[in-house]
Amino acid sequence: MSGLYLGVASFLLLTIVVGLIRIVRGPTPADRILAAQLFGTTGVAALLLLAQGVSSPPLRDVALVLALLAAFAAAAFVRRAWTGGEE
Amino acid sequence: MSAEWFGWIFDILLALALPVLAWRVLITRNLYQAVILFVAFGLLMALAWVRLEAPDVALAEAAIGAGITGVLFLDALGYLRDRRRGGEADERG
Amino acid sequence: MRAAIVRAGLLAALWWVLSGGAWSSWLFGIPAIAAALYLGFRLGSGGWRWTFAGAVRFLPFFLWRSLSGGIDVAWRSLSPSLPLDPDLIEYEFRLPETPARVFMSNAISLLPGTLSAEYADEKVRVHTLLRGPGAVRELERLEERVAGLFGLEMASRGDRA
Amino acid sequence: MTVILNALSAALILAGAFFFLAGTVGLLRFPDVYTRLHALTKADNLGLGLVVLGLLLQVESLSEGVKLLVIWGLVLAAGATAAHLVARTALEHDIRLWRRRE
Repeated sequence: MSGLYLGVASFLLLTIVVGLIRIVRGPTPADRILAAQLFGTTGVAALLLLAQGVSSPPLRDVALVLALLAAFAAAAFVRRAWTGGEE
Repeated sequence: MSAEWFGWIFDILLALALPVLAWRVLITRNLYQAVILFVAFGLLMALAWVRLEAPDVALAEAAIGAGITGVLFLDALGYLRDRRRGGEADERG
Repeated sequence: MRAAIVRAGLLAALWWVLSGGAWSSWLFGIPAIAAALYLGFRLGSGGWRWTFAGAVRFLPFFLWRSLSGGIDVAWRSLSPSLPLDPDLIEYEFRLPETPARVFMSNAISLLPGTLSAEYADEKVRVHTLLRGPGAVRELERLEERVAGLFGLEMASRGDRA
Repeated sequence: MTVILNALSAALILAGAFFFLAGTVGLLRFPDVYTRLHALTKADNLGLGLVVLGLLLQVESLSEGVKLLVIWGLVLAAGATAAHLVARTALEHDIRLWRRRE
């Protein structure tokens, strides 16, 4: 089973890395902050799978922190930093 | 297909993505984009600490490296923008 | 007072889960629970009175709809012709209370083809993936279930086109 | 028994991976930020839900299972709220939505 967990975790890491193209491309600031969304869910899933795959329960806490931080990053971005539609 | 094999794939992906991302953070002109890439780098770095069997460091990296630093950077950018706008208003007035 | 005890019990259960049940963790857990209780009442998050029967009906509905929401969007993103025809609509709430409305506008984004884009007191603006009456029907069904969940009577809407 | 459980768990996790793939494809292919939000919010949350269900079949203690469910619920609530915030701010900044006929 642990081969499956690590395999799917690798696959999820790949979808994250490919998704980063969208941050680089933009074009609007809104498109860039979608990365927080991507990490919040995909990163959490990858960490939970790793936790099971290498049987290390503390990794679930890392997943929990990741979930919280992604939400914070999105909120901070729209509240503070977003200047408008320009590049 | 053993777990070890997939572990290798995961590590190689990380090892390729991290330097590319670090390079992009450094060369990106648009500061907002650079901050978001920096946060992304921090999160991937947290995954790297996980693979190095240091979940406590991973936790600190995610919370401090990506989270708090990222939010502070975003706030600083917002502050810079406000000041720049304030300056323009002063010149006009 | 009773609400405070129930809430403290829930928070303690949450702490037990998060800390993995280690005894020494309560040294930090008890102050954290006290702080959470204080903040909760200070910020006035009251009025979340849901009914058990409503929850039993809401949960399967919500899980089923978000399952079809995921399948729907997955099919659209993988289909070569990109079958999208987005639109922005306004939906007027029939729910009488604010907490239920906020809850509903969050749930909207997980349903098939709808994304809540702006929330004002009486209505919500919803971005839809597909033009047409399907989205409104989806929202009406959700609103009925949310009303059931919170045990609320909905205002009647006589002449809605 | 364990064999059936393992197979079911593996099927759920693989199904979850499929929805993550669909979410990323949507993120890259969809034409504007609103439609991309649809793709990420719905597909990724469903993917995480399926992965969590698959892992739930393997848990060894009650608190472990509840923790998985708490994480899922948290991501669900945070994801829906963040999607709403981003969409609302995009509207405020007059980011036009893509339409089929224009």
